[in-house]
Amino acid sequence: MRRRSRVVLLLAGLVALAMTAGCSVGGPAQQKLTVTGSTTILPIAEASADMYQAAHPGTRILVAGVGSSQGIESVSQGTSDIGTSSRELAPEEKKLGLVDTKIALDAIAVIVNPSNPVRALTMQQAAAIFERRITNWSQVGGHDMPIGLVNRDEASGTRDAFSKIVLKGRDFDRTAAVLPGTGQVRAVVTESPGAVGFISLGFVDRGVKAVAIDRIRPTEATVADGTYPISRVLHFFTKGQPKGLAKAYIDFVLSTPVQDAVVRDAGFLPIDKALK
Amino acid sequence: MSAGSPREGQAQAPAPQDRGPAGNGGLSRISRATHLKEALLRNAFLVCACVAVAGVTLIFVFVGYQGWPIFAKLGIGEFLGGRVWYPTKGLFGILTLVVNSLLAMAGGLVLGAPLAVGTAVFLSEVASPRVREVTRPAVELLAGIPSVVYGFFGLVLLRPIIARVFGGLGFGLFTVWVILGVMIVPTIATLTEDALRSVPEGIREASYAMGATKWQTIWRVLLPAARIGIIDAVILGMGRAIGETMAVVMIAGNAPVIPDSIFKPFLTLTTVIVMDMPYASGDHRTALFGVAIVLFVISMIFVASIRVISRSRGEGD
Amino acid sequence: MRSLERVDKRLTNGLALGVIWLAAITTVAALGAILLYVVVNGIGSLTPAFIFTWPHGVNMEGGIWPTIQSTVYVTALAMLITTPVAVLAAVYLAEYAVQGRLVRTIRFAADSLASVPSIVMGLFGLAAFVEGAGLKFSVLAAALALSFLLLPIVMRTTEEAIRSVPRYARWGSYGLGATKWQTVSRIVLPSATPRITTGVILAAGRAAGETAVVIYTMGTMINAPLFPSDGGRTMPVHLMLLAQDGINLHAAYGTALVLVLMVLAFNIVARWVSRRNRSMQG
Amino acid sequence: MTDKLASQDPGDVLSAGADKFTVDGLDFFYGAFNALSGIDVRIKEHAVTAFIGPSGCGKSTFLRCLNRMNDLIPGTRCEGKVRLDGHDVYGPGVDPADLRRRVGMIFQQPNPFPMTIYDNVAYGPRLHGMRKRADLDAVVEESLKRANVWKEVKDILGRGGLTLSGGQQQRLCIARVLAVEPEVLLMDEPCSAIDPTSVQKVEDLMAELKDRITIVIVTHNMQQAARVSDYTAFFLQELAGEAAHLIEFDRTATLFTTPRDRRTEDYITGRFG
Repeated sequence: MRRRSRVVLLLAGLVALAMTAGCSVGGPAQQKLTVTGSTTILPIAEASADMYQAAHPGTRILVAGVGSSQGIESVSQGTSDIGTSSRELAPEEKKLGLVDTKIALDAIAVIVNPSNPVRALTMQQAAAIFERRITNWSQVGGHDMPIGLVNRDEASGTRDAFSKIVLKGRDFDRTAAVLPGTGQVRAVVTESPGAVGFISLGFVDRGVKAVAIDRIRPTEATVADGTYPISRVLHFFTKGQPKGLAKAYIDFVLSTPVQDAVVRDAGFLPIDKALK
Repeated sequence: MSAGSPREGQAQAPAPQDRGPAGNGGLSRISRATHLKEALLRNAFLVCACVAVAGVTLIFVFVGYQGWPIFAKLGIGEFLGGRVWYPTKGLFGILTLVVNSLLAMAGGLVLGAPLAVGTAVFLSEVASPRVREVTRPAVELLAGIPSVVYGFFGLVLLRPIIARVFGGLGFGLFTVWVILGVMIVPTIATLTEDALRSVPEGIREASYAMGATKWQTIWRVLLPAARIGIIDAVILGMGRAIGETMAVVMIAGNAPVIPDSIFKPFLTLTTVIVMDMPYASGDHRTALFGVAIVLFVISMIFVASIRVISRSRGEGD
Repeated sequence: MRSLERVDKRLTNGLALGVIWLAAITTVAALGAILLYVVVNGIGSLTPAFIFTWPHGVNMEGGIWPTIQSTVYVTALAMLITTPVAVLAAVYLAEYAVQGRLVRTIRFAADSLASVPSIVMGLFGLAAFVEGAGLKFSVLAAALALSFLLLPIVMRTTEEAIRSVPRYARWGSYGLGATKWQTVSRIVLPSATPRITTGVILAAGRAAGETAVVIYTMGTMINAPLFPSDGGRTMPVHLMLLAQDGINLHAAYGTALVLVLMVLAFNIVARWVSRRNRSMQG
Repeated sequence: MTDKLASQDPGDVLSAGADKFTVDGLDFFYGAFNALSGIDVRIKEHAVTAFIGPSGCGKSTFLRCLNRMNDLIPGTRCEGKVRLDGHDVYGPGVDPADLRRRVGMIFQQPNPFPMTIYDNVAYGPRLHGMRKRADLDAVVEESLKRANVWKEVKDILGRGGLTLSGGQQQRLCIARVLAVEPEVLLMDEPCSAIDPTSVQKVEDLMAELKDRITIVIVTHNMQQAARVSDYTAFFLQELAGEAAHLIEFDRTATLFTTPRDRRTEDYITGRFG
């Protein structure tokens, strides 16, 4: 019957469109590298992967941001070649025989709304705020306004580092908002006068104000010389010494053009300046 | 060949069976081929129809298999009744999440149901054909908008407004109620409109004939007559609201506690899955599948209750 | 007393109708607000480059082509899997089924499938297809999971389309000695096809906008799938990740607009098919 | 009303003719409700038999028993003997499709298929395997002529069947049935929804078809029954909720001039119904 054939035609057309479009772009891959891990490092890994693939056609680097723990687990199990992590290895993870390559430095800034007069906090005050032992800005020299806590999701390396450095492993307040991304934290703090959160220094923009910790304001200089207390190292883990495509890719990430462009662009500090 | 002349001289039309005008002997038995073909087709269609049953069973089997250990480990009472959800500490009580999901759904209904029924009444009773020609596609389009777009809209426009107007971060039950309320309108409105349209025209005329105003007709005659259909629609809306994930996760704030105000962050059965799934493992992952089982059972309860209500009306299929 | 009572009655009538008008206006306004917001903010990023190039750079600047291809691919594959089964199932329910326990079970199962939260369907896809059947993150796994979500939708619209074929059209065919399948295939399905097509297209719109089911079955890796075994990130998932990240809102608005335009297109084509059918039927 | 009958020669002795349908002790049930009970009737071959009676007396239901169309209505049951040319129509293994091909049916509401006029008429032959264009053309033309509608549609065969007038549509449906060369033509109040000129044309074509096809027509219009039929059966449902019965069956002339049963007389003289 004429009409029924038209329906089949329509559906077949849809698939054909998808198939042909596919051929024009993705070519067959010779060498494949999988890089999984921290959502914080995801931007760096993806951007450098794109640059590397552009420079070395025929290689395919698949990057996934599933969280530091997942990254460490999958590289130790071999389901991915490089595991990226924005936190140090947990004691039991040290036994997995992973080789650490440090690729960048991340300083975590405590941010408040620009209208909030508070400019500095001690480490203890910051901890007390995020554990909800302090609930009103007036208790730290601000207006009489309830504190709106903004936390990151449990998979976030930034949250993990903040918890270790500032809270010394104690629990975050459980009534805090849990947001899945840096940008959301920044947006919420920008729009809510009483909000407080923490993001990588690189992402601080005019919409928020970074607070000094123990009287040290977070700047490239204070992070580079190690005086700013809340900072962490970003790691690429490999099973044994990196070799082949993995080594080539890691060296590429450590190269100056990538460090200056990609790492800085992602809001982090190039590794070569600080630890040389 | 003049019209109607007898056909004696006519060549026999070549039909498969021999059919002279006098009719052949006995009634032909069903030929084995057609009987077999019809039976084969009938069973093939039956198999396709049973794919739906297979689907539900498969969901129970696979989701159940993955989620069952948490029930075994904690026991249904502890899992459903436990107040604290703290995976990193091995605490998997989902009572908080259940309560939050119900609160979110209830608020969504309080906002959405009247809006939906009002829109449905408007479409079937009040709107002029020209206006209806515009409004109905709008409702259908509202149904077409992906829930992730609702969530995104809520996150970047609604949340900041609520934060500024009501203080706080903008996350919370109120924000979710607004978005859920709008999302379930199409579901409830289309079904309610069908229910209203299935009310026989005569009933309206009878009511008007007795001098009733349009509103009296709607309130005293039409809505009661379509009562069962509307209840079904609302229950389906509830199912949609409690099952919503993408729109809720962006604006709920995801704090694993029962919020002490409607402007404080909270976590629900659906949002805990989408937040934790990427990194959950071991018992935590099993618990998330356990939550999925609970959600599946809740949605089945809603469907069953619709069936019971419609059967109580004695309405045959 | 009599006139007061009449005024009061007319007053409440006017008031009530006003509230009803308000409800309808609010609903349409909500749609307007969402569409307006998405268009106003998204139109800026709607450049050919945005559509046809790949995302690159730290915060996924650049285009969203692979996500468009992933979306079209998984939607088409899901429809190819669902439609035949759903149509034939509907033929069974509308034409062959005899009222009884079996039919009631099938209807209950179909209704249950229709009300399964998409997040549960996503986990089911993960457990059954990605891990169970070992398909890993792939368009096929996503299409299979989506097809269970779409089955009841297409089944319902098809059954309604079949039931809307007037009974006397069927009896005309039976009266000529047609078998059941001859009647269904030559009379019922052809005249129900326009409405079935409308149902299929609307279901495709639902599939294209699905996030929870696809994220656990196709993964989130940016990839232009070629074979059903390839993974990929669809537009809704891309929008979710962009929104979660919150950095590149420019791309998020663009993706939201393209997604809404795609769903709008599905709706318009569906409406055009059903209107064309109504004029042809006459 | 009576002078109309006089013109028909009462003494015309129709050839005894064989019995096309013999119906003995037929009972029909909608679920538990016994709609028809104890129907015994002989439908003569190559003659027009009319079923008359007040609306709702089961005459259409009985008509549908003859070609088992009631099988399509779930929950119905038919008992007793219905024989076509001596063969039990409800016998085991009887192919209802073949039965319905040989016992065609015209419905009250004209129901052409949503196809062209040509395809409507060609539908039947195509069902039963006719493929060649030439054969189809011949059958289509032949059937449309026998249905007394050829002149009005011969130049617009490509147009949709539904675009015709009600009367033309009904004759198109008749042509469609004739295309499968039925031996019996059941007509369920064929003229109640069509214009007078078409009614005349349908009655004319019935007169012509009669010599080769057995016709059974259900009508609540007694003048029509008297005009077109050779035999008439009078059905009646005396009490609501009770089964309907066949009150009287005889030659049309006899039944309308000297009805045996009082209830028949009351009905045909218009005292009720």
